[in-house]
Amino acid sequence: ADRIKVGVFPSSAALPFYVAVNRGYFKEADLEIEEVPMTSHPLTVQALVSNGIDAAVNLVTLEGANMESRRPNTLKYISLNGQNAQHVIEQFVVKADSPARTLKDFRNGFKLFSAPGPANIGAARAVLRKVGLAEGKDFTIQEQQIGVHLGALQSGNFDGGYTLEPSATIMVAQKVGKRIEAGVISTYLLGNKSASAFAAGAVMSGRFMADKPDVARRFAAAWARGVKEAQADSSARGYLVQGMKVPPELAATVPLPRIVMARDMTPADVGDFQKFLDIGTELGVVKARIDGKALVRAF
Amino acid sequence: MSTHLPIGTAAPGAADAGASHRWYPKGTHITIRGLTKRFQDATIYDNFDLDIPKGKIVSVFGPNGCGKSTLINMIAGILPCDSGQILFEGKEARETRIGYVFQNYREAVFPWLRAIDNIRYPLQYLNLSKAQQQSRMDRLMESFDVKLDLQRYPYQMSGGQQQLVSIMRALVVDPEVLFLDEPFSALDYEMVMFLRERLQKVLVERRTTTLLVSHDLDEAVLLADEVLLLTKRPTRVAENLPFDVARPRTADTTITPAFIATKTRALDVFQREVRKP
Amino acid sequence: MSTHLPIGTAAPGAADAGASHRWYPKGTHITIRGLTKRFQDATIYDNFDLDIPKGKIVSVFGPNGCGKSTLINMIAGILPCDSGQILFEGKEARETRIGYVFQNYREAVFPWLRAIDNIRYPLQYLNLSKAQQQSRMDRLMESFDVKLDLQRYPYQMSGGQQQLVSIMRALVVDPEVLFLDEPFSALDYEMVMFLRERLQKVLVERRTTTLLVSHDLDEAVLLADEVLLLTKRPTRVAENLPFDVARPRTADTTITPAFIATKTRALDVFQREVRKP
Amino acid sequence: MSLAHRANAFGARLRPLFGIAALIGLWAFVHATRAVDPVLLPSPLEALAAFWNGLAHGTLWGDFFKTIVRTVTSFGLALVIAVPLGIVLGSNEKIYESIEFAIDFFRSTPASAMFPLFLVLFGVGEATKIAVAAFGAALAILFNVAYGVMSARKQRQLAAKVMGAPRWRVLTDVILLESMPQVFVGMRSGVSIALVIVIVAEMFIGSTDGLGQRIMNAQTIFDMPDMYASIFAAGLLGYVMNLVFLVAERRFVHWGGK
Amino acid sequence: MSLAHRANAFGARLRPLFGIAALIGLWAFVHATRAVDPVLLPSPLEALAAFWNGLAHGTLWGDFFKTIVRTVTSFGLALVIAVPLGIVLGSNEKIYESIEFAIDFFRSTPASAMFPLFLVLFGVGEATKIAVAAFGAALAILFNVAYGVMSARKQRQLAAKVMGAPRWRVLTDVILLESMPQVFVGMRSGVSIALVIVIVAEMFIGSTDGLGQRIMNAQTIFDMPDMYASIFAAGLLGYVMNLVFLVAERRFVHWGGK
Ligand SMILES: Nc1ncnc2c1ncn2[C@@H]1O[C@H](COP(=O)(O)OP(=O)(O)OP(=O)(O)O)[C@@H](O)[C@H]1O
Ligand SMILES: Nc1ncnc2c1ncn2[C@@H]1O[C@H](COP(=O)(O)OP(=O)(O)OP(=O)(O)O)[C@@H](O)[C@H]1O
Ligand SMILES: [Mg+2]
Ligand SMILES: [Mg+2]
Repeated sequence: ADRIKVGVFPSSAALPFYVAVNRGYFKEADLEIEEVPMTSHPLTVQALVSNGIDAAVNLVTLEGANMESRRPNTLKYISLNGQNAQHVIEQFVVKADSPARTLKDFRNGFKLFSAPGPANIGAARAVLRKVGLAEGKDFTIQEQQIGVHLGALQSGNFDGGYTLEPSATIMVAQKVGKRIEAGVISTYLLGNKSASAFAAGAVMSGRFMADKPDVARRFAAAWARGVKEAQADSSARGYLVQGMKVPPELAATVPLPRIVMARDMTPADVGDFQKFLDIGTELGVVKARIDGKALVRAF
Repeated sequence: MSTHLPIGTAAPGAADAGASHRWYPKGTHITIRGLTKRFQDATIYDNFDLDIPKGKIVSVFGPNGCGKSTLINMIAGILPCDSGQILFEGKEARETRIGYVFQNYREAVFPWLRAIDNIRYPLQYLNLSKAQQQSRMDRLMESFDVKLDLQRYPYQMSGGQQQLVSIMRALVVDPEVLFLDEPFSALDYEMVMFLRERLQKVLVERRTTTLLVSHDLDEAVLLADEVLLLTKRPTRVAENLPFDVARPRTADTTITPAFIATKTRALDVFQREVRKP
Repeated sequence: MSTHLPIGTAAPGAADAGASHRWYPKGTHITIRGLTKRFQDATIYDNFDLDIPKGKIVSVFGPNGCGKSTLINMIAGILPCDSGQILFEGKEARETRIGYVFQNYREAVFPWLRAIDNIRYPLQYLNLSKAQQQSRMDRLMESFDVKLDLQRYPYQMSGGQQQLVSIMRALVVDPEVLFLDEPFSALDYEMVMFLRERLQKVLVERRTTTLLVSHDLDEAVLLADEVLLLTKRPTRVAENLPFDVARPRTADTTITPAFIATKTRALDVFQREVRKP
Repeated sequence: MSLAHRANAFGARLRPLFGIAALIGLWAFVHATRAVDPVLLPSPLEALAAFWNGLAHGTLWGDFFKTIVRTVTSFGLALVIAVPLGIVLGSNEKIYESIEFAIDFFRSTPASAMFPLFLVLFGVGEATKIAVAAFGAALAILFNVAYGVMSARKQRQLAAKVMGAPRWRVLTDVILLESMPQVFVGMRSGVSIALVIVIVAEMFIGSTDGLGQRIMNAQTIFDMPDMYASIFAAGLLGYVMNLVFLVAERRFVHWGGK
Repeated sequence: MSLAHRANAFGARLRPLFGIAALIGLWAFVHATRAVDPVLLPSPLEALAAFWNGLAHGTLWGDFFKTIVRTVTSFGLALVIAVPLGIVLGSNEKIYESIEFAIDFFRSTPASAMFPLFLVLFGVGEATKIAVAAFGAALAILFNVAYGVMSARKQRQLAAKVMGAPRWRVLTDVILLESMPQVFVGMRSGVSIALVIVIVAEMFIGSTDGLGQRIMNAQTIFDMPDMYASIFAAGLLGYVMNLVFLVAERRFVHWGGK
């Protein structure tokens, strides 16, 4: 069997991977998978560059784009994870007992935290600006590690924040917080509630695809099967429990993104993706404007 | 004083009639009773008694390792004893003004202070005004007339110079009790002669109770009012020789019959004790 | 040997005719030429010359702080000199088997080794077999016949006992050159007597070049083939008194006219030098 | 007397327990007063229960063991490299001065900032975690050993030199022993640092096991009892490893302070 | 002679530069051989340029300054608390033994694992960063000072006692000075640890400035020259702070090793 090292960042978007592993899709494709756990996206990028891994099941697109612009042909996305109001990932939350009902209620020095990284805080700021709020006057925002978001709400240090799944689900389940609005990137930045914000996706390293095109193709095919199952079969969610240590009672409710294989992208998707990348460039997260079509590879 | 009378200790026969409630002879400054000290396996003192007279110079002469330094440390209150009592006219060591020239003089001076500050150091615990402190220092400097550069740090001095600093530090407080543990061992001939003369004068004048350890028998006898001869371990008092020739005693004293007699006697006792198996 | 002849140094007059190429007298073991040593501001030695004869005992007598320990340290090669040369029959200090009893004996023994291992320590650098090493140790133990418990660690010993260990450590290697810096300062009367006798015997027998620093003039003269009198700083040789009375010398020697003459002379010179302003 | 002595010795043995008791007492107090929301700070009992369950029925022991292995490995590596190097550097002030910059530089740089560099050098596997922890521990040991050697008193070294000891024997026989107390400080600092870095590496460099990863996971899913149980395990491990050196030092450096 | 002496002294002054030079040389070599992908490891020149630009035209100086202020504050706090406490604890072995557990426990627990607790206690503002760094530094200082006090030689303490010094004066006049070298080790460890924790806190506790946040951001957007420039700034800061203590020690502990 051909060995392939796959970076996995524990998030719900890794579900297709767990499905493919547990249901033997990779084995059927004669692939021997070595799972390399990743704790951050920069780490994933770094591992791709230095050949520590051949592929990664989820990588933030802005990071990938940024690396492509600095070092072309480092990686290509084989599938993209779209998020919006239905496929919830990013969202604003507030304390459970907060009077705030909509984003517009974030007034009078509303204290917000944000998921870490320039992309997240940049997006949060841009959304709030679109809503018509002024930073400093209406709200303040500060990065916090996802791990402390619940504590930040609970201890009263913050009124609300911009967080990601599965943190929000756990907050709601623990009755510490409540959702205000999800899918804000699509709604406010892409300008269409049902547009997909392709914030992450599965990648393969450029060198891997060049050196072992056949292995890469088989991996992509097995991955596509996993993607399909993950979205069609709700029993597949059970794999999240062991894979990313989500509490079993929450596994069923953790939202999944809309995962689209590169070959299945519609023209609207292509446009949304480009728009999303351009926002990244605007935020200064991506070094130079990059063509979305060049960043994906269809198998 | 009698408040410290320990119950169950027999009054020694030497106690004079006029003060039969005393369990130590009159004129005693330091009383040691039932002192016991062990180091791991070795017993140094076992039920040791001693009276050190007030205002006298007692020379201690004994073989290496018999426990002279140990004894002084226990009297000075810096080494605990296993049992027994040590009293200063009914006081505690802490309440007494003590001067101590350590045998290990190099390790007892403070290397972070200049020699002059080392000497001045103990003065601050005497409740003296700045002016009084200074006058003590001046008096000391005058009486020693040292040609030594006291602005140096101890580690910049020779062994003998450090020892001299140590002696001056012990004397500056005008101690009630002075312990001299081989205080001249590193000093040159001239300095030893000078100090013998000076110390006699000062100590007798001020009636300082002094315990002098010396391995130089001439010196031990010359300076002493009493020569205390110790045995090997477990240590006892082999003999306590009084030597009350008039002072000042000089090199000439060493050829007087009284001196020679005492010295010979001391040597006899010492050698007998040391050569015991 | 003459390879070490320094250019520009005048041959001293004392060099005998048969070896006019020598710049030191015949029978010299250690030659010191133009030695200069400063500590910060203070000049200790300035262009100091000295010849130490081979196989003899030289006593060094001088005031505190004149630089006796400093001199020995420079000869032993553990203190750099500012300029000048020190040669061991044309060799280096490193190539010579040296025994050294430090004035600061407490800090020179190894507290992590038992006394016996401290004494044995230098043997390993002598290229001896294990059996030879043991026989050296046995011979030493025998000739010292110590009643001391050598299984103790130094910090469990009295000052005198530590000094004795230090002396034994210096002697065990059967040194070519022996430095004794106030080696008996903490030893008891009996031990001093014993060591004076023993050392004379051993050193003369083995023709060990010895430098003895002592502030006890009796001792310095008694043991010496030559008494070296030093001045105050900057240090010069005030006088070099030979003393060649037959050995063994005992307490009886100290009442011979030769001894008294030498001692008196030494004292005169010493006091004259010390009292110079 | 002997009885009192024994009771005393027993008390001395138990003394560290007072410290633990005080700490847990404080924790229980804070919890009881609800000064901190119980969701964020569980009671000591909950944490202890999580600890116990984790050990008895769960995977805590496996993670614990992994962390121990990594810590010991990296500390051993650090020791082997840093002690000899520290002695050599310390005894050669010129060389030390010229590399002091590097030592102080890296000592003052967080291990997590070094991760990218080590990832580049050692890849994303086990090697990086061990290497970066060994590096951090080695710096601490090196720093302490070199310092101890530099500030060791000179008299005994000179004595050894006079006795004919070659330079390297002076190093091993005298300088090393003279600076032993400082070497032990270095080892105790080193073992704590190795543990800290291993845990941080387990947190931030991909890992599927180890206490660090456990802390991180527990934090992500807000399982506070398990998080504190893991932290407690880490601290306990650190204490025990320190204790080993403490006891070793008491035994070995019998001459200390005398 | 005086000239040679001066040249020598000059060489000694420059010696630390050799260390920097060697480090940068190695870096340049690795970069030149492309052993590491240049996108991950920029050339020293690029990093230097980023450093320089950041200082001259950019925001590096602001972040640098923020980190300095935080480090100095937390270190100062740690010093004020830990030195007296260390002396007291060190001179009282019984108390020390009972809190040793806590000291070793927390020394062996990563600061980042402590963040949640400190966030709960001190909120998300500046206070947490300073508190957690001060805590870490205080532990290191405490550990070293107490150790120094405990293993200080006894002779001089006894001498002071005989001279009538009360217990607390023995502490300040003798024990403290006797253990000065170890106190300096503690301070140097402490200042490095304070810096490390401040940077880690800036990385992981919400922060809008400081070198840590800068490193983190640069890493996220793969601006490696800026990342290394920031790391370099942190290391340099650490070195300089260590240097201050090094020089202070040379001046102050003039009797060391003698
Ligand atoms: N810490 C210790 N542990 C074990 N034994 C000790 C310790 N300190 C001293 N001793 C022993 O106690 C005895 C007495 O020691 P002390 O220093 O009082 O002798 P001393 O009479 O002053 O001898 P010296 O004339 O050599 O100075 C010695 O035999 C020594 O071995
Ligand atoms: N490290 C130093 N710094 C400055 N001066 C020093 C240093 N070491 C020694 N000295 C000075 O050098 C001189 C000689 O010292 P040395 O120890 O050789 O004297 P000594 O002749 O052995 O005296 P003693 O009989 O007291 O042992 C002394 O005056 C001393 O002050
Ligand atoms: Mg003694
Ligand atoms: Mg001397």
